[in-house]
Amino acid sequence: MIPTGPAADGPLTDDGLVQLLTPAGERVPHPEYDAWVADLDPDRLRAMYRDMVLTRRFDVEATALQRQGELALFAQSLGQEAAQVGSGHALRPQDHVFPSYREHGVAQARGLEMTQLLRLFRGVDHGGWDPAERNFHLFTLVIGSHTLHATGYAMGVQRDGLVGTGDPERDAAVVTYFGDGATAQGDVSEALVFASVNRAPVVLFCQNNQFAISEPTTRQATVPIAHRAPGFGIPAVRVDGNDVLATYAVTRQALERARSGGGPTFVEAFTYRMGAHTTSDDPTRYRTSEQEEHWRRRDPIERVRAYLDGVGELPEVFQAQLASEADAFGEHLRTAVRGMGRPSGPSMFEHVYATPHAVVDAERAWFEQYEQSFVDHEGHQSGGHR
Amino acid sequence: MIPTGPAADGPLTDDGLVQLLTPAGERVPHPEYDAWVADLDPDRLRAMYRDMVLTRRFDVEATALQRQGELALFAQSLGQEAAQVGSGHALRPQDHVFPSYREHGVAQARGLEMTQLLRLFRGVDHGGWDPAERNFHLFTLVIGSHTLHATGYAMGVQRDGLVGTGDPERDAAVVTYFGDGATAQGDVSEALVFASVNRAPVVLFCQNNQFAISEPTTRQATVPIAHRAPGFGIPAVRVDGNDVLATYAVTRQALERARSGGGPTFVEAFTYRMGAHTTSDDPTRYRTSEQEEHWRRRDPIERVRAYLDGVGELPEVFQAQLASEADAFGEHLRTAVRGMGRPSGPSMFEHVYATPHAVVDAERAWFEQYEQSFVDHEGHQSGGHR
Amino acid sequence: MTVTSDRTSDRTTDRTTDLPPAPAPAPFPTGTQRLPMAKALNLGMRRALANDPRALLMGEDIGRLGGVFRVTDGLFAEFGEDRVVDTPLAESGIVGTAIGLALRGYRPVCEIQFDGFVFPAFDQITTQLAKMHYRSQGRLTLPVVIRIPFGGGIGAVEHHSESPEALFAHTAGLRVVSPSTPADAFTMIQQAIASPDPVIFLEPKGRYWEKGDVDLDAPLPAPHGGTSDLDHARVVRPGTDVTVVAYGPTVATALKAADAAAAEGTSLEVVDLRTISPLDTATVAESVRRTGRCVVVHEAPVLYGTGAEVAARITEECFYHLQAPVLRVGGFHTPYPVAKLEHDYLPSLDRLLDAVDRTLAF
Amino acid sequence: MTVTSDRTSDRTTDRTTDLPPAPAPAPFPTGTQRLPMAKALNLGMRRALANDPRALLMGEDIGRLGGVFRVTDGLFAEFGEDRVVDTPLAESGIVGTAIGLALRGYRPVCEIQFDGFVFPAFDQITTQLAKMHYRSQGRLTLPVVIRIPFGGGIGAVEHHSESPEALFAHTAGLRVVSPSTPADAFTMIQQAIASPDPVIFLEPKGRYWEKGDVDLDAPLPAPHGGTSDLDHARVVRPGTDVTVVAYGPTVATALKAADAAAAEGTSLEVVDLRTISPLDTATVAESVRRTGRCVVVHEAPVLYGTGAEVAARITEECFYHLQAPVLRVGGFHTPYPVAKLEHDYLPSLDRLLDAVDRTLAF
Ligand SMILES: Cc1ncc(C[n+]2csc(CCOP(=O)(O)OP(=O)(O)O)c2C)c(N)n1
Ligand SMILES: Cc1ncc(C[n+]2csc(CCOP(=O)(O)OP(=O)(O)O)c2C)c(N)n1
Ligand SMILES: [Mg+2]
Ligand SMILES: [Mg+2]
Repeated sequence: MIPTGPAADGPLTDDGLVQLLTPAGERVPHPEYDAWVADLDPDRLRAMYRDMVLTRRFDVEATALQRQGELALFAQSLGQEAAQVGSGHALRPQDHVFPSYREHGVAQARGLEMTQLLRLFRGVDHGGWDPAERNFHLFTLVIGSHTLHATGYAMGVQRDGLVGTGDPERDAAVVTYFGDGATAQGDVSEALVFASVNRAPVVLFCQNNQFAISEPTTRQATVPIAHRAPGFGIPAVRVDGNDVLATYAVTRQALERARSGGGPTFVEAFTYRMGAHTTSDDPTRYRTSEQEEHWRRRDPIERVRAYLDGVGELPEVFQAQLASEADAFGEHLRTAVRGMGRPSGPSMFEHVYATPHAVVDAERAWFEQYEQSFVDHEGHQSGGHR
Repeated sequence: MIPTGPAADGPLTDDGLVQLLTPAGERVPHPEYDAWVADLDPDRLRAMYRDMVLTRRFDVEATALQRQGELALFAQSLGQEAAQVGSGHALRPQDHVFPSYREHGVAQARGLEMTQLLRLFRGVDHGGWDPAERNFHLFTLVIGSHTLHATGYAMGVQRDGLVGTGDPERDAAVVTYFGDGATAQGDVSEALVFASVNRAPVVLFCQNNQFAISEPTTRQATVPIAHRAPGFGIPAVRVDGNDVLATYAVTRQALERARSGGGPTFVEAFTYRMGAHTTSDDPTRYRTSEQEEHWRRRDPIERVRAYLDGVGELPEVFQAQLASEADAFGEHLRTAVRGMGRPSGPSMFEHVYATPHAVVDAERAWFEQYEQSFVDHEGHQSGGHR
Repeated sequence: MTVTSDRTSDRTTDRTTDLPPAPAPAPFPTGTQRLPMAKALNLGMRRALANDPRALLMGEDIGRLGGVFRVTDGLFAEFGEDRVVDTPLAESGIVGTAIGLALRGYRPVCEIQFDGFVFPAFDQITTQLAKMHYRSQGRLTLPVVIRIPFGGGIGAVEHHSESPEALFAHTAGLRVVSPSTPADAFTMIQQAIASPDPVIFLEPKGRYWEKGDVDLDAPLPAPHGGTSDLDHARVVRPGTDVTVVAYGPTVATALKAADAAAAEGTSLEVVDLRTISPLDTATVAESVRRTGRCVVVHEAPVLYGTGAEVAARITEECFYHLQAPVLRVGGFHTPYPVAKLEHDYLPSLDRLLDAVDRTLAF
Repeated sequence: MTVTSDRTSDRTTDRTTDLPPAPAPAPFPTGTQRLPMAKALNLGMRRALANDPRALLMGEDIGRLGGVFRVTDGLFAEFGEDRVVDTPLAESGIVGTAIGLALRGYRPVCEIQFDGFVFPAFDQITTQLAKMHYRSQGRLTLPVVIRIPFGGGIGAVEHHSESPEALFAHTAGLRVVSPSTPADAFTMIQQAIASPDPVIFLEPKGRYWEKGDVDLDAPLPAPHGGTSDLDHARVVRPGTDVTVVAYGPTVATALKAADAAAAEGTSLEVVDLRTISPLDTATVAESVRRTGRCVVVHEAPVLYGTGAEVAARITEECFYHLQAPVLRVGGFHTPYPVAKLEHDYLPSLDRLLDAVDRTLAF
């Protein structure tokens, strides 16, 4: 008889969530995880707070840019900043991230030049940055696919002998982010199989933001998502995803297990998507304003702000500096996005293959000559129909 | 902290298997499952024994027919008769079976005309029987796919209002069979998701025969396969799959849960594939004869025979009758298979669609005229190259 | 060993939302109405759900949200969560369970949210849905419709603008169709649901909001048999100089090209293929035998695309009538490009006219 | 809440078998040897594994068993379980993790056990493997080979005899090739592994045991660039009357047809396509311009098959040279039939000659 834990309130229960900060910002002790935050100094905490604030600003600016027609679409991370920034700060430089498409907070924590994230949403790039620069892989839009890439990548890190060497500068881990909805996809389960069987150094980080577009997590599961992993031989932890300290702690532990050869860990960060799924979405069709209000009162940024303030570690000068930094960041984003020009037509034929491909070459040649025909004969009959 | 059970010896452990008969055929009590076999009378037990013996004969005959070139391929159920016949006997007539490709024992228990199973292996049919006749669906060769069909079918049974009515003649359940290897497929995990979320009346019956062709179950999982289901919100049970009584008991309980509206159950029947994967396989390349010998001593047929014999319920006349019935069955199989003629060429164009399709019709017309040309002009130049 | 589960949810329980009940549905409209294609599809499904209690819709976000394109808007409120089912986020699971439901006598209509997300279901579609009727010697029928909003032109991100029709049409056992007008959308979706065969139903999402007249009272033609069925192409504009073969989103392009060409004295005949499998070669060949010239236009990449089959077949049937090779206009052999370049990628009016010029000059 | 796991296994532990160690591998053979294609592929992979420490093989049953066709026989013993990896039974997982390994700098060679089982991996191949180089603006390369034993003629059950090449070739970003001889198999598998692009490598399983001479010492031509690369078709038998285009399993059929036709005074030129994407139209067109007639033969269904593209393109390029339409011979628009009927389904010598007769009589 193998119990799977206390009878829980379905997948939306807050049973058993690791929490280090209460919603009011009070620090509560935790026998297991206190150790993982013991060496966090105020500077580091403020750095997390800063990344959360800037991520929020990023969301606000990008949403505005979308409304102005500068972006085709945008997916906010609003409400998930603690889960993303907390886990992002637990990473070492040599670790690798395989994000989904909403992990702006992780990108910010990794130090990515954030304007690059917006190239995809502007429609000028399918990617937008060099994954090697910050070990931050491209966004993947096909739900769940990238969890297998992360697992395979982790198997590669393991093959490279960069797991369990004991050298903190060398041992590396991989983390992959996905949503509650994604857990229904076969690929995510296969990632659990491959990660388990290969003891891959990968952390499977599920942000349960309670929705897959309009569908609540109850359409994807009947028990907490984290329960799934142990059945694949992978330990799991549920954490309050609106608590940046707790998220940092559990991710740090999981990454350390991975780096030291202990294999994969599944993290479920229980949080709430405070905004719409994307700028195309209308959440009023499927959730109540009471629920939104309830979660607005559990804003992850407010929580860490209250904590830092409470312990006297949020001097006004820091706040002021951050405010102006955020303004400058906003300005920078707006300018950069407006300056992202349309790629040239023929560029669409580039990088289809790494080596020449006769059909691509022929089609490109045709296209260039066709384009040229409009330039050459301005009054050309076809040109007139444009 | 949610434990997932006692530290186990990986997926091949025999920890926690429900057992009612020891390998030597002694009846051992079980607090939970005794009740589920309490009403089994000797006649019923002998009927199970008979089905196991005939299934074994089926395997032996079909393998011989393959060696003689009468079948293109054959996949034995050898060693898995208890798991198959025990679970098959737990079914009611109105229940539905979605087998994989090795469930000859279930077919036998369902009363299928067994020669039909061999049409597929002879290469004269992709199916071979009417699934509606015995509620026994066609074999599915793409590993794991049919677990979703079974789940969807169960959702249909539920929609039809045939679950939880309390009428034992009406309430129906669905059972689907798959292997240990299949559990790695995304489709099987998706079946768990859909079954759980829809509380579908389906029993997911995994025969862990320790191998997926040459790969031991340790290549598919690191913990017992049954552990997987509770993480999807589905209760699971591990049973000694070489114990026909225990398999009957756990399946009966699971089916009853399904029929009464209690939702899905996952059964892992731990057993051993005593033969080769198929007649094309060579197990000496990947397992030891010691291991095979070990499991030969745990032959499921021998176990129930010893039990029945021990309790004096296997009269010689029954044994003699069964032996001659088996011989007649063998004769019937051989004759039937040898009489399975080649379908006509144009029949390959039948049933591609349920309604006429211009391309199929045109190709069929061409084919018939082309075939005819050989008949019309026997000395036709192309005909000569045949 | 028994492993118990702590499941407490039920499929009818949904504790996260407590939204007010939706208003009673408006009565089904009658007469001929000018409707966008999305609404025509909505009404077609609404009628099918009302008329056939075994029909049901399944997909991601098709319930309360009404689908990301709102094509199922209002149907959840009218028919309830058992007929308009929000599924888990797993396309293989959607199609796989739809197959099971069909085997049980239901007629599932699956919505795939975007073209690029049909691939996780590709195995179920190709190896199971397409082949089970054949495998069973006709004993099992699979009346499953897979609705896929397809094609580009909406400025979307990757995977949201693809045209995978050839990937389905190559597989026997599937019917592949695409409407180009609201009227056809209204009729064809009902025919697809009524068909005993699996139908891949490709909805030109870039045309969802273009309006057209729909006669809501016309009797529904049988799905198969007769010329208004799912199996026939249609000449949507007669002409004499060049036959232009189009379907789905490119029919409107072809019609505009015909206008433009007419202004310059060239008469284009436009054939709306409507069905990709079966391919109605007869209707196209009849046209090409008259015009002697043919251009095929689709959004999918030209290489190994639908147009190749049309060209090969028409050339075989009309060899002595052709004044020029059948030309093809379509997507390039690249992944669907970024939104800012899609109008260079898509077969435009100009590119179609360029091909018309080339075939005339041949 | 922490959920602990009771995992006790390790990926290097395998407690179910305790087989004696395999004998030391025989030295790599040299010189020109007469080998079956399966052995040529085996030696090609063996050489690649020996020369490139980043190459690894992954798949179901490829280790101790040596694959169900024994194509990887002995490689597990020689290179160990880290280079010849028995994976879980999950094709999407195989290709998905191979992508991850490739991103890390490895060169995974995935074996799909049979053609019909590639479909669970279709999503990873189509939406990820094919597009990641493009998505990353060339920053990421995906040197992944997907080996698929394909085609029929071996008397197998359902899903074991299919020819899905067109389903891959339609998608940009993939290269699709198929060898027809042991010599090409030996070279092309090494070129595929060396290629920086993803390669769908289709092995004509019905020809695995046919022998041919293989020069094991010849230097390996670069995978791309030059005429002995992965991108070029080859005239394998010169002729004057009709060009027969074939690849993989049908090349042998075409050569036999050429013999038979020669005996009757008709000279067939046989082009082995070798690569389906890219399609080497130049080589085919050059031939057709000389012969004026063309027949394409493949096992895959004709409808929307590879032959459609060859026909469309060749007709466009050689319009004024063609004496007859390009004819196609191939599988029918049915699921692959039962084994007892496969010889009616497959393009036989007779059906090919019938098409040759028809094109000559046109
Ligand atoms: C395979 C696939 N199917 C459908 C979609 C469309 N889609 C985009 S996001 C989304 C919901 C994802 O929910 P979840 O995994 O919880 O992530 P979240 O958006 O909440 O972060 C869906 C259905 C997709 N991108 N990929
Ligand atoms: C999708 C898919 N991949 C690969 C195969 C080839 N194959 C046939 S049986 C088999 C092993 C199945 O193992 P398991 O699920 O344990 O069932 P068993 O044969 O042991 O009953 C494999 C790999 C297949 N049939 N389908
Ligand atoms: Mg979510
Ligand atoms: Mg097995």
